[in-house]
Amino acid sequence: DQLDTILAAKKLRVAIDLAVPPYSMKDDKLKLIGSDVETAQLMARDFGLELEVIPTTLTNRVPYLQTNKADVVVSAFSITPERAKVIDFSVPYAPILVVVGAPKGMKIDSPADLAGKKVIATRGTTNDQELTKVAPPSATITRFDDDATSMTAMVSGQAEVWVTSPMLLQVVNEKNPARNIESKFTLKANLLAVGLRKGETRLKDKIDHWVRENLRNGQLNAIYRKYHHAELPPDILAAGR
Amino acid sequence: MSTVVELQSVHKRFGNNHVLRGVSFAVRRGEVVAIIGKSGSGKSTALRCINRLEQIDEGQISVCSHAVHADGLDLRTLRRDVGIVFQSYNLFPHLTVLQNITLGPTAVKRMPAAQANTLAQDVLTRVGLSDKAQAYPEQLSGGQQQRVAIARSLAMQPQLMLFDEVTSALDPELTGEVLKVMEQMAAEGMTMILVTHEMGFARRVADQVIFMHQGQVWEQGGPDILDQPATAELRQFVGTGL
Amino acid sequence: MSTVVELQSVHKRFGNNHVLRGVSFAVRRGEVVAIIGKSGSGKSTALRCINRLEQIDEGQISVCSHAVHADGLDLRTLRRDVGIVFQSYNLFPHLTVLQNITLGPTAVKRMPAAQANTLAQDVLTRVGLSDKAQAYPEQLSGGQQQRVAIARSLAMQPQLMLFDEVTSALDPELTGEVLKVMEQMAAEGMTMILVTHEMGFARRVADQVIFMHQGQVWEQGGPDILDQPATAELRQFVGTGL
Amino acid sequence: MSHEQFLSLLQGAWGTLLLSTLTLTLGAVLGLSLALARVSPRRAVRRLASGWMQLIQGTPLLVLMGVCFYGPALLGVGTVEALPAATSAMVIYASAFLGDIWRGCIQAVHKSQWEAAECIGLTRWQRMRMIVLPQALRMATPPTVGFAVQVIKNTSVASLVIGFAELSYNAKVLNNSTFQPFLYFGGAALLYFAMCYPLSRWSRVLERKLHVHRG
Amino acid sequence: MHYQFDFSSVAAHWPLLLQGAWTTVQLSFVATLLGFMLGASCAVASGSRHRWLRALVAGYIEVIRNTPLLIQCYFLIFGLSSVGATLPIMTGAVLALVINIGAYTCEIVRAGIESIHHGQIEAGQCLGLSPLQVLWHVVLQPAVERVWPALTGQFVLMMLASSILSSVGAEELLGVANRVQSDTFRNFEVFLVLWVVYLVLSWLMRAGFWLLGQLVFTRRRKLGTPL
Ligand SMILES: Nc1ncnc2c1ncn2[C@@H]1O[C@H](COP(=O)(O)OP(=O)(O)OP(=O)(O)O)[C@@H](O)[C@H]1O
Ligand SMILES: Nc1ncnc2c1ncn2[C@@H]1O[C@H](COP(=O)(O)OP(=O)(O)OP(=O)(O)O)[C@@H](O)[C@H]1O
Ligand SMILES: [Mg+2]
Ligand SMILES: [Mg+2]
Repeated sequence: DQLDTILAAKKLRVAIDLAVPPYSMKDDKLKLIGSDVETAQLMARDFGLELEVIPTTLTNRVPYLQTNKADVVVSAFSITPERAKVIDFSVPYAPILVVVGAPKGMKIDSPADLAGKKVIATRGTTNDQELTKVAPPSATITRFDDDATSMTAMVSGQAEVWVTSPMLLQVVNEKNPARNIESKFTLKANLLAVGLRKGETRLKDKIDHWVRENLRNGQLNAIYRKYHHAELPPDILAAGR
Repeated sequence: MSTVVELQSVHKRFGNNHVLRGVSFAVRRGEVVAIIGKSGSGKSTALRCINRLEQIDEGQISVCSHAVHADGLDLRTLRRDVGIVFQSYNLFPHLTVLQNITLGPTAVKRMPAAQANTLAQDVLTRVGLSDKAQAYPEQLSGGQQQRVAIARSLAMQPQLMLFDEVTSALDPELTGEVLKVMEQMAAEGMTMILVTHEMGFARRVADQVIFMHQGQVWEQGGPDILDQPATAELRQFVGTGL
Repeated sequence: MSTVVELQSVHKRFGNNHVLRGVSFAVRRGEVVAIIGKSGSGKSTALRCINRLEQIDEGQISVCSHAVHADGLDLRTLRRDVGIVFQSYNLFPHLTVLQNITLGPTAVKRMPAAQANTLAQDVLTRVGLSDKAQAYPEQLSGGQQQRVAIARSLAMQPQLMLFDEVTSALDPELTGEVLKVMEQMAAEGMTMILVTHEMGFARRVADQVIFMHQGQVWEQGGPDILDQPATAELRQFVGTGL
Repeated sequence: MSHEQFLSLLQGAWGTLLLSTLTLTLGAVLGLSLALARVSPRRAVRRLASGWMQLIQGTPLLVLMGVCFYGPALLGVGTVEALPAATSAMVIYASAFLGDIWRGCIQAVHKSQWEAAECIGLTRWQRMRMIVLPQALRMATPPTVGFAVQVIKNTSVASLVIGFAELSYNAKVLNNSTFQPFLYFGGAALLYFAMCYPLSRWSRVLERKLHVHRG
Repeated sequence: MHYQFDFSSVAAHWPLLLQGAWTTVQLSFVATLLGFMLGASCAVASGSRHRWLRALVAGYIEVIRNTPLLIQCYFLIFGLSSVGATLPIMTGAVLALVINIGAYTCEIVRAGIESIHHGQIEAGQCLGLSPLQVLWHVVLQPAVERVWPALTGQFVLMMLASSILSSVGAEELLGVANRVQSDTFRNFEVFLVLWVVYLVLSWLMRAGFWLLGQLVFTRRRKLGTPL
């Protein structure tokens, strides 16, 4: 049983992609920060365990669980039906929005308006999947391995439309104000949860309980506010009750 | 008979190595000249200077009325007039015998392919290899390769042929084949300069024998100088053979 | 005198190429045998069969009472008794002359290093190269390299020495050096088989001359067969030289 | 670039060097065995070795990394850490290429050298050890050093699959947090160049020396 | 742990994987063609009399050979578009591959050229061939024939290495495979499929090079011996 192994090792191995701002990133002093990072830290502390961060990449999050390279994944992990077939999710602890960002002058109100546009997304994310589902055939989709490369493509003018989270659109505007990117519409609202191996019910119960507890006591909300400058939406908080 | 080649006090240095120290001689049309001498005496270098594979430092060389070492010389017209055959054949290994021979005529003289092929067959017959046109060099014996090399030069219809120890890589029998071809060319009136170790051959076909020693023409004359050497050096050189 | 080497109707094929077609001859202790013949007549192959660098297809070879082509043969003891020297020297380029020579005695015969060195100096003196022990092969002339190759074989104190055209890569002067060493070995009573193009040398030192033609022993006898050939083939072969 | 960030790049370079060194030393041992197997008198051994080498040489390093990283867990043997997984993938990859390079060098030692050694009575192993390998080694040095450059650069693949912290990975992490690609990737490129260029140079010098030797 | 392999959901994505493999083939084909031309030209230029030309080629080769392909792609694709010269991603990717393989080809072809005996060049000159004719008939053709196996190996490596281009947006085999992975979460199955497809591709590429070699190098076809 995973929980017993964890408790015996006195160590919680959490897989995180180290570079998905603002969920996880390094500050100037190379300290690991971000909302997912603090969530993981809080969880380990509450469980009385030492936290071991296992660096991973977005595409590798599921295999890391499957091959037992980590106990849990806390890394911008949205709940999707496909994923739920192969791994288990805890109750959601935060939301994530998938928005379509483009320059101010461009008229885009719905997926149909993406026709003929150069659209980019980060490969293997739910953003990519949602986009691929709704994009008209004439849209050229280009995919990069990580947000940073997608960002570089946006900043350098390789693409005009980016399907991503609102936070990252802001960063593009900071880097290159001339591009004048704004969020056009929300493609999907996803729920983020802690991912764990299938069938570990005792561990799942413990984590579910922990998430509810910390939604109730406001700790998770505080973390979210610190990095996303917004409050957790009511549907998430509802889970805590 | 007119003079085809003339060297006038030619000097050549490789760095500090003074290889040719004032070499002069002349070759008339239709003449066969054999150059003999010890290893390192400058025979090959002299030959290579004649068709400007090497630059000279002093002196003058004229070949078929080209001033070989003048600045404005058109190298390609010089080389149309002068054929050279090396000890190591230097056939092009990736081309058939026929292609080796037609390359010069077609690429340099812009001869139509059909005409070049006829010409090639013609020279191949002269060297006794008319059945080897489609073979590749590595399929031929050394003697056959050397004869193809001669045919390749002949196909350019040169006025002068240079031979640099063309038989020393061959065994006696193959040597015989090649010498026969050369003897026949001499009989047909080709002007030839040959560096050779084959004293017997030199005796038989040469009109003039030049003995080089330490970068100089040490002794010169008809083939009879091999039997009555005037200098001690030539006497010793002729004596070393078995 | 006892028989050291005996070939009995030896056959050898390379694929479809029937190279040795029933070769038989015998060599007695102390005898010098010269094998001559055209290129491709199977001289080298015969020699290589004698110390089993090639396998034979039919017939028998015995060398110093080893049945050379029997299955149970201990190759290493055969090779202690037979030394071979090639046209291309085949010295080990990464070893000094001394190391080239001592390698066999120390690695094969387990001779102590000091004794091997003395032996090496000894054989080097015999070939006239006692001052070159520390040189590397590439620092030596062709004739010197060939003499080191002979010394390397001598150091194994063989009962029989095989030489395959050991002088044909050398110019006349260097050839002389090597032949002198071989002549001296013959005088000292070494049993030797030599493939050679040097008719003069064969005449002078050979007790027996074997003329090979198309994979067979075509003519055989004392050196006088070179002057009075019985067959047309040998007559032609001897006649091609100049 | 802050002081810490620069240090992080240097640390990455250290990871790259560590992985490369491990790869080359272990790969050399395995590669030599493969090279010897390729010239073995036994046909089956030769076939096996050459089949193995072709398999590896037709596989992207990326896939090898995946196999070494996830494979053991899938087979139920247990999990492997990033460094051992990356090292084993790199060693398998390097040994196939080194084996090929060295086989070429062994075969380039002229057959007459084998024969000469045979004629003075050396055993097969003595011939290999005393005559062929020393000569092959001399020829093998330049291409081997050249290959070391490939190894150093290809360690970057380790981060793509395994997340092993080498130079590209650290540059990517820095960039992903700060979004200044040209600064960090430029810095990484310079560090790669600093590690690889001396080796390339050296390999070339060796090569030239060798040609002079051959005359 | 024991993992249950299940290829059905991966198999369902076969058109996508096929399309990725096709992109890889196209990328490699164009890069091979152009890279060979660039490399051969550089090899010739590196024997030029002009010092600056030699220095230029040497610099190009050193920079390319001593930095990773990924970083080169990055600079080419995003660097160029930062200064306003925006290339389509695929064009940039091909260009990066060409520049990369060109440097290696140059080294190999140069070795081939250096292996041509000087006597061959002299023989060509003595026939009166112009320098360009000597280069083409006497030097380049046998040089390329001689290094053909090395070139084959290098180009197969390039095809395998082109998988890196997925990181900079090329939708080639690996990129597509990564998408299939995140759709199906059958990472291991995808990996195995990927392995087999790359093996087949590299085998096909070797076969293609061999065939081309047989076609172009008549001597080799007829005699079967290396030059
Ligand atoms: N390219 C070169 N560079 C430097 N020295 C050279 C060159 N070619 C020839 N030499 C030197 O010039 C001298 C004469 O050489 P050359 O080849 O003309 O002699 P040779 O009479 O033809 O001898 P051989 O009979 O051995 O062919 C020799 O000392 C040789 O070392
Ligand atoms: N290893 C081999 N494989 C195939 N054929 C061979 C081999 N060695 C020799 N031959 C062939 O065997 C025949 C005899 O060769 P061998 O070397 O014995 O002749 P040779 O009399 O020594 O000639 P040369 O005077 O040229 O050295 C030739 O036709 C040759 O092509
Ligand atoms: Mg000469
Ligand atoms: Mg022979």
